Amino acid sequence: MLFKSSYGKMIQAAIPESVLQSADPTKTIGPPPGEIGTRSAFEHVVKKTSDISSRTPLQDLYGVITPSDLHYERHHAGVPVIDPHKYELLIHGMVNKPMVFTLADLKRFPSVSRICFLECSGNFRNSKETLTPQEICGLTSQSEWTGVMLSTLFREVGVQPKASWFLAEGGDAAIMTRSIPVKKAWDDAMIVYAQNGEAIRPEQGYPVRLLLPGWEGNTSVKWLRRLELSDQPYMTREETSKYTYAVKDSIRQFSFEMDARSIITFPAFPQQVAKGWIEIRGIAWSGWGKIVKVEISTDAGKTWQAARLQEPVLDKAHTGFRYLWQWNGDTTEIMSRAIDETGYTQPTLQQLVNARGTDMGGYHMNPITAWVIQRDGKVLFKPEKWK
Amino acid sequence: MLFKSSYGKMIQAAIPESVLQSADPTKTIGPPPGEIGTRSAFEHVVKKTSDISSRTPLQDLYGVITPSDLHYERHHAGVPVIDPHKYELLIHGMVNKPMVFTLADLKRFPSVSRICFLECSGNFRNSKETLTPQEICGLTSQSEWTGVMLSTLFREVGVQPKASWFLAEGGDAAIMTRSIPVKKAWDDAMIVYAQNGEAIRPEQGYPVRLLLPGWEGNTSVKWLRRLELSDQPYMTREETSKYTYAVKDSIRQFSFEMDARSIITFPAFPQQVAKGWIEIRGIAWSGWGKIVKVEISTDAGKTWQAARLQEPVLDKAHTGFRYLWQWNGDTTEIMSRAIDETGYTQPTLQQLVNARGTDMGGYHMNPITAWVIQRDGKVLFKPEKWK
Amino acid sequence: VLQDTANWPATFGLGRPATQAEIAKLDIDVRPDGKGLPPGAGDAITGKTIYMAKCAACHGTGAEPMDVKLPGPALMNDSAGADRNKLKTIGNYWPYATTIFDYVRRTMPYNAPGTLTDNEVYSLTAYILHASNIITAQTVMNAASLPKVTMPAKKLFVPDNRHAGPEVR
Amino acid sequence: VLQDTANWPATFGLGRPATQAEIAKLDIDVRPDGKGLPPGAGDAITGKTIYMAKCAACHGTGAEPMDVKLPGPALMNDSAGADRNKLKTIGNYWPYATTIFDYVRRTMPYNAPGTLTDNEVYSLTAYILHASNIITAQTVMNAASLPKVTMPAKKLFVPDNRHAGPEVR
Ligand code: HEC
Ligand code: HEC
Ligand SMILES: [Ca+2]
Ligand SMILES: [Ca+2]
Ligand SMILES: [Ca+2]
Ligand SMILES: [Ca+2]
Ligand SMILES: [Ca+2]
Ligand SMILES: [Ca+2]
Ligand SMILES: [Co+2]
Ligand SMILES: [Co+2]
Repeated sequence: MLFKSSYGKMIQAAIPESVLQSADPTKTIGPPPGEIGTRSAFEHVVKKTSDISSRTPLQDLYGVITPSDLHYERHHAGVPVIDPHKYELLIHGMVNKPMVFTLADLKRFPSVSRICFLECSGNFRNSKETLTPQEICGLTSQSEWTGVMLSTLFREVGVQPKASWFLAEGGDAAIMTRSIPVKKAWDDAMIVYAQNGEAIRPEQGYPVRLLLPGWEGNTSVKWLRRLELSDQPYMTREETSKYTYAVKDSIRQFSFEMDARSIITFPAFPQQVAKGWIEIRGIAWSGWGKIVKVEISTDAGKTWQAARLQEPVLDKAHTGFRYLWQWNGDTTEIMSRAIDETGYTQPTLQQLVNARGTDMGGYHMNPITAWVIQRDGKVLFKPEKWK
Repeated sequence: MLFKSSYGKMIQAAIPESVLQSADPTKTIGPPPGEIGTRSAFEHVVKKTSDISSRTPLQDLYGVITPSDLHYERHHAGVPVIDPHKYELLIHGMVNKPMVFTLADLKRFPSVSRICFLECSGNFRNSKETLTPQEICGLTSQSEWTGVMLSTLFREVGVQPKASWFLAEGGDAAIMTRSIPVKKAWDDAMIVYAQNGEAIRPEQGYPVRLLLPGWEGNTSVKWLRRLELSDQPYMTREETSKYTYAVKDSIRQFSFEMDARSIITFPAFPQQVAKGWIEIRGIAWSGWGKIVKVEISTDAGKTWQAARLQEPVLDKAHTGFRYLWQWNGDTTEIMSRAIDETGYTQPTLQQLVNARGTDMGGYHMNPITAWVIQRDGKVLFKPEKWK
Repeated sequence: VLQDTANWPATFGLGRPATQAEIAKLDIDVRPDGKGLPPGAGDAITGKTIYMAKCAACHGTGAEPMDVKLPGPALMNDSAGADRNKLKTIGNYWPYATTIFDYVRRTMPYNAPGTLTDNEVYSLTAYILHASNIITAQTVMNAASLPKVTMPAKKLFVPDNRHAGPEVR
Repeated sequence: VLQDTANWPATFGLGRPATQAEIAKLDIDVRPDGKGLPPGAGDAITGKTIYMAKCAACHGTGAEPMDVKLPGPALMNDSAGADRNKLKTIGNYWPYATTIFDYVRRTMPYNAPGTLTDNEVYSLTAYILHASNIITAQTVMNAASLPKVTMPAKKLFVPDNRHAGPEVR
């Protein structure tokens, strides 16, 4: 059956008739308190899947916490089943004491929680007008993560002064591996076992993953089983054949930080809006630090105004922004640009082309996203070609 | 079958053999990315239910966001099924323009998100040594809430100067009603439709609830259908027969704010710990504002040391605290006390008795919780009698 | 200040005016001053019959021993004399008689809320008040008389005297 | 600074020392300098037979037209000559030959990872390198020879030159 979403969009859905024809709720006793809460049968928010990933429905979310079961997924050999009672993390290589930690060991170390985003560096689609925020950049999500600082474990095993990189290895069928500079461990790397208040979900690395705040998602190796300290990178497939990109005549490698970016999630395709007051909403984030400003243009980039940021504004975190706008009913283009605490302003596609050449693409694309609002109120993505 | 939780506790569980005997995960391709994430089959964290409520498993959580499906429940006639497309909020009484808002209307107003706790004012159990944090005070949970400020709607309907109270009424089979001073609307009351990134869960008031940060949970009326402005309170059953308590020779009524409180969630019953370094962990909160300090005693209250607070410390929010302690193996008592920005220090039970008399109890109980650590490492709650 | 409304329009133009008819449909509350009480009337004698048929199964008749665990709380047994700290009932703990009408009409009987007529609710209220030794068996309860009933516990109720600051209260 | 470690003990006494045997079991990585390469050897001729049996179904033989959609990416067809921006293959895009050994051993064949012997992986690596016109059919790949293979794309790789600040790079 067809019905209207709470924003007014027509969507296809399968709600049981029994639910829709429910009796007057003031005259029917409902189910008693339960062991586990439920989701309303009227809500149909899901990830958009491909063979290798599934994307967070950014246009359907509120605030900045992504529900754990809507966190984007990218894996290379599916989601492994790992028994937490058999789980062990090995740390070895250029260390004084190679050690093995069980999950219970990891949970007993001094712990830290932080809210930060993860984003796949391949998070960019640009093909056609009928793309949703989810399709354009749904490979980013945010959680409150809890775990132990990697520096705490490195202190425990005694990392040797000459160790400059470490290999992080997963226990999935891809035995995923990435080389990470040791400096990130002293900065803010974490070994996390919890997400949004509970154990990490299997899709996000249960029982333990590496978390490198602000860095391309693939480096936060999931289902972590081993760390090896080394004096050089390992040049794994995921840091040579993948996660590298053409910059003019060279190939850029070890491009870790996610540059500042933002997206307007309302109004956005497939919404249809009416003339009058509209609160433009979206999220902005930067892998280099805090968002200090988000600017909005409602005239196709000619003029820009500051949006309101939702407190608390956190380091390397999705930050909500809002901008109150009165739409007069004429066709126009709306867009947002993020500015981070390093002074970086989210670029246009043309600025990226100027910096990287026309062969860029695939990874670390963060151009301003523009939405065209037509006279009928329909909102369409504005794809831009660059080669 | 019996097996060990990741903290070491023996618990009863029903994990399918197929999962436990899973093959080497590095040699088996797992399930591909999905529309909705899953929970590990090895995790068994649930709410503890009674006929009228279910309690958040505080001892099993990490960080300060409560997973939405583990949010505590207290309802008076079960969870109603409400069709969001038929949903309407009526605001009338002492207003210039009585109005009706659909859910889509509410979502179009300027929006706000905030992280804050909810707590039932009946959140206190004290009967025996074998109580978990969940049993002692699991009627508190925390979410990131999104909605519209009630002041925005009151501005829209034109609240009359003489209106000093409003009635909030739910659309469940209890048609729950509470009288609220209008001042709370100008302070920080919200009409919320989202929780932790998605639509509010049915158990928390889908599609719309009132949210009164810091106030006893019952006042944040769920499944909200109507607000009526008035020049006096309505003296509903929930503000006369319930949610009132003896204070010496009188009965205290309209006791809204939840006083500062804290609980150590690790180590706590039913944990067993070993000699050596222990990170004491817990949460602290106050309905009057921010937590500024949490103090820990490891010698039964003789001396107190400051715990570390997890940033960001938010207004009227569960705040994580941690304290590193070396346990020498002797029997002792550990306890925490919260101090909020108004200068209030969480009291002992005796201080509460002194202030309220021995007939107090049932509501707004926030005494310091003490855990006895026995020589064998077993941790027991320390119940205290007061009449 | 959670929102800066300086640049806001006078109205966002969302929502629609409520009609008197739709307000009347939902506006079922009753205040202590009697505002909200509907036409109709009832007395304790009629109320007792309804009570025995629709309420006693859960709340008891007021005659059984107190150690029988019933689905609903005791409403009036021993109430006027009982120790408030042991058993809170309408007679010893409820400050306003209007609350009985309001609560029973909106949510009782627990298993069939919204099924009582206004006259039935007046009669049940009269019965509970009478069984609690507050009114006589003959007193008719209606929109005029109910707000005038003075409840024994009324004088005990005081507004919260806690305030921001260090004091434990 | 996310944690103040001033009052921390020298060690928390958690975890246990790793034995050489358990390290060896997991330590399967291979570095560009050859560290981690196991004993054993293989050549392109042997590798071709294994490839046809275990890999070609997903990656193609290098002979089909490119418009057939296969489960795995093209590894070497046209690679040496192909435009890197149209088709990234081992011959035109991979900077280190050791990566082939490491990756294939840890995760291929996709549907049966961890089933290849070290000799098979050496042979497959030799075959892929030969089919990409990088080594001859006769060159034996082993722990000594593999790190010495120079990959055509090596010279193109540069470390990230972005840094904190306003510049778009
Ligand atoms: C099926 C069981 C059931 C029936 C039948 C029932 N009740 Fe109740 N009643 C309850 C329960 C359970 C509560 C407590 C509800 C709560 O706390 O939310 C209650 C609460 C009450 C209260 C409030 C008591 C207090 O101390 O706060 C009153 C008054 C009441 N009922 C009156 C009635 C009347 C009058 C009838 C008949 C018309 C009735 N009940 C029929 C179960 C029942
Ligand atoms: C059942 C299908 C399948 C089989 C059989 C298979 N592969 Fe793969 N192969 C894949 C897929 C799918 C990928 C991409 C995986 C990814 O990106 O995570 C891949 C990736 C690769 C890559 C990396 C390519 C690149 O450009 O990064 C190499 C090298 C490779 N396979 C070699 C082999 C070899 C050698 C064999 C045989 C021993 C083999 N594969 C068997 C499906 C297969
Ligand atoms: Ca793979
Ligand atoms: Ca009820
Ligand atoms: Ca107060
Ligand atoms: Ca009214
Ligand atoms: Ca190694
Ligand atoms: Ca860098
Ligand atoms: Co990625
Ligand atoms: Co409550």
